[in-house]
Amino acid sequence: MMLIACILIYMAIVKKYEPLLLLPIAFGVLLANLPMANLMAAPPDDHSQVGGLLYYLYQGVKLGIYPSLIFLGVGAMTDFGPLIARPSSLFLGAAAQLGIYIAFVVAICLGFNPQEGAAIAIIGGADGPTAIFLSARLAPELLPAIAIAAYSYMALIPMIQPPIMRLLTTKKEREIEMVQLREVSKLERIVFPIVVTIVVCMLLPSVSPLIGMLMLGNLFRESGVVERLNDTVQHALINIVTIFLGTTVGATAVAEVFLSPATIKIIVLGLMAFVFSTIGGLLLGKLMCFLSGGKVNPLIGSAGVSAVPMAARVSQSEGQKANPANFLLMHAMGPNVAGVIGSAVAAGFLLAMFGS
Amino acid sequence: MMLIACILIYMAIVKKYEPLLLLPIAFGVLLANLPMANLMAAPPDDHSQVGGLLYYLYQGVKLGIYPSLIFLGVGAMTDFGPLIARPSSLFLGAAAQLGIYIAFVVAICLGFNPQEGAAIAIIGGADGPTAIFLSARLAPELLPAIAIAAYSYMALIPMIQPPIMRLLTTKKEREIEMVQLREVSKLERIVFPIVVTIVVCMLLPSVSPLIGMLMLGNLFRESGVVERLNDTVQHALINIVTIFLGTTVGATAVAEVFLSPATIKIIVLGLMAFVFSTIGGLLLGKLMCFLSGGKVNPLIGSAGVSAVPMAARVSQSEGQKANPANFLLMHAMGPNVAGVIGSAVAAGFLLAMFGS
Amino acid sequence: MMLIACILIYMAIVKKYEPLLLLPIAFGVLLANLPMANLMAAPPDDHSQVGGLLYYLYQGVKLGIYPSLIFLGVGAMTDFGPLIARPSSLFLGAAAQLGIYIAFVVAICLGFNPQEGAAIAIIGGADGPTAIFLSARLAPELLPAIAIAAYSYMALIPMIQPPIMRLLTTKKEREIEMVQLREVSKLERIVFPIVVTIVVCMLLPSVSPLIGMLMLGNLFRESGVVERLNDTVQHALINIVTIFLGTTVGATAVAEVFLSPATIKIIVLGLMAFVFSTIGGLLLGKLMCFLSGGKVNPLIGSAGVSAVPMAARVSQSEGQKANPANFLLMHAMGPNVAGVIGSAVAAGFLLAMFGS
Amino acid sequence: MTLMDSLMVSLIGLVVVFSVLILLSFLIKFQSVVLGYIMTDKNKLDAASAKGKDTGDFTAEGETVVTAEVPNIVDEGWSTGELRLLGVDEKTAAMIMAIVSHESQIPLSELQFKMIKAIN
Amino acid sequence: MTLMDSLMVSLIGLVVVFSVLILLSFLIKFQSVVLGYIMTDKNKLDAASAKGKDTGDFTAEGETVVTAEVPNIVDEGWSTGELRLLGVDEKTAAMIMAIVSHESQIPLSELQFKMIKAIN
Amino acid sequence: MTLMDSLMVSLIGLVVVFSVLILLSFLIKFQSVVLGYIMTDKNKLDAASAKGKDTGDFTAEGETVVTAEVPNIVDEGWSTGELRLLGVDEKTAAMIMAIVSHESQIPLSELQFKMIKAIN
Ligand code: NA
Ligand code: NA
Ligand code: NA
Repeated sequence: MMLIACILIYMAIVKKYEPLLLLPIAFGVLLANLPMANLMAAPPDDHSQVGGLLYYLYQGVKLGIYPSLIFLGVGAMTDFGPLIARPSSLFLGAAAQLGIYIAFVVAICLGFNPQEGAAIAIIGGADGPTAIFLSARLAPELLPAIAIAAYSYMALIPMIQPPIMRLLTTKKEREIEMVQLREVSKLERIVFPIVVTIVVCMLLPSVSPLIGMLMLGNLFRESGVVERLNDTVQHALINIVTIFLGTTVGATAVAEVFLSPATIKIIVLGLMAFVFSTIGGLLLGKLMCFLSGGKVNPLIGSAGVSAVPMAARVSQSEGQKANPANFLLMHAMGPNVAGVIGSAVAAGFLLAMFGS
Repeated sequence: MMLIACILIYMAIVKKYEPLLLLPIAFGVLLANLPMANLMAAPPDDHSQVGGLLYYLYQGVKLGIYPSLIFLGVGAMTDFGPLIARPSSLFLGAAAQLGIYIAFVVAICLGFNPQEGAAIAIIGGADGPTAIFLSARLAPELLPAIAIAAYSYMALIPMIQPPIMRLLTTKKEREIEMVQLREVSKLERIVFPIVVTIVVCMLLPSVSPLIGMLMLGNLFRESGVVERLNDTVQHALINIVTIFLGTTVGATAVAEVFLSPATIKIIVLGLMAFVFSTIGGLLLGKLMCFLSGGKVNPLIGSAGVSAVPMAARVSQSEGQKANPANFLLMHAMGPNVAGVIGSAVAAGFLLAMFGS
Repeated sequence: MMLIACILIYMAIVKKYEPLLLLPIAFGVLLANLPMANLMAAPPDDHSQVGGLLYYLYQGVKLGIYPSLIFLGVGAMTDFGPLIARPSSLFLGAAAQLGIYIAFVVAICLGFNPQEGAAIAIIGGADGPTAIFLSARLAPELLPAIAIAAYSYMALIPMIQPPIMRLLTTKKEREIEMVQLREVSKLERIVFPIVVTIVVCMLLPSVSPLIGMLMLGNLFRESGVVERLNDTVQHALINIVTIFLGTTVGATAVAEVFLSPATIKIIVLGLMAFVFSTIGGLLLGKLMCFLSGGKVNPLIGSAGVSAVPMAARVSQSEGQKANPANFLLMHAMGPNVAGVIGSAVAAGFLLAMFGS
Repeated sequence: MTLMDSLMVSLIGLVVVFSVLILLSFLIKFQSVVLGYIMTDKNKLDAASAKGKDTGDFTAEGETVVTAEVPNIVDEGWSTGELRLLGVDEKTAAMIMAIVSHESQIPLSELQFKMIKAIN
Repeated sequence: MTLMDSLMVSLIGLVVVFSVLILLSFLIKFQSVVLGYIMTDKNKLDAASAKGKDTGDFTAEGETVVTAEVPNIVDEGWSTGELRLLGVDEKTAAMIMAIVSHESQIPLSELQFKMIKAIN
Repeated sequence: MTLMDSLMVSLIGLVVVFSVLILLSFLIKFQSVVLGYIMTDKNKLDAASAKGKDTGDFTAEGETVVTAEVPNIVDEGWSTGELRLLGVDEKTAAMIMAIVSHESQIPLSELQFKMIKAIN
């Protein structure tokens, strides 16, 4: 396990795979697997002795508090403007969850129980906090493998997506320039998080901690009247929570479970989920391209997997390779942030189906 | 309830009524009233399932931790210099608690029990954290209505106070210019929080979490040797706590209680409390004006309600309307910060009387 | 007790003895000894009433969370470069723990039980969080006296050490200029915290919360890929925890225990421990000077007590007094940071021996 | 769980995600149209918020202050480390730095000067 | 609770608040007088604290970046709120701001420009 | 616990501390030697990290200070890691650094010197 921790540290520092999460996770793996250190040990029932440091910090994961607070910060950092300007982005954000369902079916075939299958499948949502939130509830023993797979593949988006994008689209499609997005008024930006909160949380109550906090953070950002709070959730709060979340998620990796065939399967299923989510987004992108008479560049579809803002940058870069005058970044940001909502919705559905 | 949440959000963003608190409170109302989201649900007794996100965050309100930590930040932001320079400001800070007691009597007449009456009356203290601290202990079911009323009226101070000020004072009184305050030495500023802590907490032990933290924050500020801590309590810490406090206070608003006649009564009683606190401060201001032979401008009396620094600004602006050369701001800051201590003392008394 | 609190506040503000810790500690002493305020009161077993504010905040000390998080910040602030450049610094960091063991023997002779003796002895480690971590586990009733003694003597290092340094070294030794340290590569800096974590935590698992967090913080610093986290642990997080730690450690000071002969003994033993740790470092420094043929200035040995960076500055200043061209600061930083590891190791040993 | 069941779950899941997000997209369109009508309100809001930017009893933490310059020609200023002095001698510069430090109560060691320039 | 009781409670409450705050005001006056006598101590404290402002083994969070300028003559620049344009037209300025915003990945709303000036 | 026992504990404790720290010191030496061999890897790492400094999907807290300069000619200064010395010998530089550190009360380890240059 220590070797694995060192490999993860290497990936975080040298390869720069989402180091903000992977570095704490890796160190958590290291700490939890020091023999006899017992940093994850629960205290005895009579509390006559204290438990391990990471055990206490882990409660925030177990109770779902950390992922929600991370989403509070993510909401404050996210500009939903491009999504509001072109609401059809949401279709792409839905299609790019395809991998979740494909992975779920395959996971069931591979013998995982439904809870485990759902937790593994959510890797295809390409959204770290959502994946951690769901697996902490459905399959806590798989949590570290799922979190590591999710963050690693998110970092690998620039390697995973381009071949698929080139395979599924024609050069002509990739060359399409899109019309500039209209400007979005301040009022629309303010009303948006409130509408999303009400609609999504009423339809899928199980995911309301995530969506509620995401939209609260966004309201802090867009309201313009609580700069202090906006600044703190984007910095001090999200950073503190990230450290605690990462370290303790890593610390749940115990050798017996982590060094089992399940982890290999999770890695394979995770990749598959990413691939099919990308495909889902691209295919709907092609359909929208066709229906709109060539006004939509299908490359923005792959950004629907979320992995903000990496996937949108990949769309931009592929579009520019085909046509140097092509600036897809802002157009891809719409599906990109829609993908965050999409995976949260998918997680809410899975939690409603398989949660206790 | 969602409509109420939207109205509160409107008040916070468009009207800018204390948005730092009202916006989280409003969103908390929204979140807690999403059907089936159960964000405030307690876990089952055997902890076999996790509770709602806001339930866990609410513990900081229930245990009185958040209001105390807010006061830590408020203390670090407050300059007690004008109060030390003119200790008679404290008389005005005492008189401007009059509304608390008037509201208490009326609340009892309206059929509230003493605990509820005390919690409602404290709105007249014009001090948010104190009101939340007290009502979380005495009447938690009324907490959201009281918090919303307190913060709303604090934001409405520039509308509530001026007519009363003009009614109760003559133009000649309002024109009075006051002699400049003496400078306060660093040593006096450092000794002040220690003296206040010892005296107030010994006389009213029940309020020591609030006064103790307020004065610790002020000591951080005035000592000059712990700039790091001073900075953190004024920013990261108070902002994080404000978010948790606001959201969870709002989340205690359940329809059955909130949409009852009690809330209307609280709103009316709160306004009445504000009005009588203003009157109390002004009347003592007039008395001090008379006794001092016209050296004290009675307008600074209304600043004794606290609502720092809004009420002091109102005194300044009314004074300047009567006499453009009149600068009352610094003179009004003394009663203004005295009012914070005054409401805490009043809360301590009510808690000692009616606390379990 | 209030008088003691005021004296401590005086020491913190006027004398500037480690004010970041001593000021909160002093105020904690004040708050906890206000009659009837009951800020440290535990709630009744059925939780029908809330406990005192400081009782809740104290849980972070009791569970060992705060000292670990402080070490996370300390790790992010510490440059282990000089230690990596000259690993023999670690010998000095070991020798300068001598006072711990001398104090332990004397404490046993004075009638303390082994747990108490160990907690008192760790003052000689000249490291605040380590001392608090150990005494909270071994002898919580002595915690405030030990913490106050540790931080006070750390602040007094510039008075305690120089006479001993001049007594034990010749002017010729003090004049020795040391060869410049080699540059340390980024890779070495990154591998260092990982190696230390694995080695120390495997040999002394009981101290892994401290060493693990210290090294995680250092990895944040040296990795260069998580600047956000690095910044937050060095500022917002460590400051918040420092306030909670200081205030609640101070609040454990109850008159019956604190105003007993034990406190006097602790103060004397603490001073003795500091003196002998200094002597230990200096003597090994002299030996290394002799063995290296005069290449090592023995003055850097006293920096091995830790008390970063005060003790290293004392070495620098004494060296320069003997030889104005002598710049020992960087050379003394090696033993200085080695002393932090040294005291943590010593604490781990004592905890392994006497912990429950 | 059988393969059939899992396919069923997946299908329903996909339908749920699409339904919710399509519903959202219509609501956003609807919202944009409705809010477009309430232009007067919006303008009021914008004006109010513009005014409100600098109110508030708390000061905002950290703002990014950028001094952007259009370098028409390569500047001929004299440089000491990170500080450029243009048309100012060192003594004046030191004085200015001391004054700024004193006025702002920030120790010199924590101030970072980019450029001190005489304005003609 | 009867009206009478509540009036009683209110009266006592008012007396308590007044008593405590009047006591405090006298203590503060007393404190000021006593501390006034200990002037020597105070001066020592002030001196010590002045010296102490920049000590501390932690470095302060965030650095303040100050663009100090020596205004030899009153500048004749054109001002838009907090932004001064010297020798640059508004259009160029807008372009520069957009570029800086894009390059630094900081939204325009969070950037604060003090001055944009053509350097000749 | 008897005096004898306590002496025993102390002795063992001292041995433990020394053993662990001596072991560590050998491991560090060993690490340095091993890593010295893997120079190529190191260079790759340094390059990668240099490139990585400005990536990241979060914007850094605090302020982004950009000192843009037009390097007309390649500077001929002598470089030690991150510090460039121009016309100053190492000893003078060390002295300056010590003075700055002492004056500013900031430990040397936390100061970052970019360039020390003799001004003529
Ligand atoms: Na997604
Ligand atoms: Na008040
Ligand atoms: Na030590």
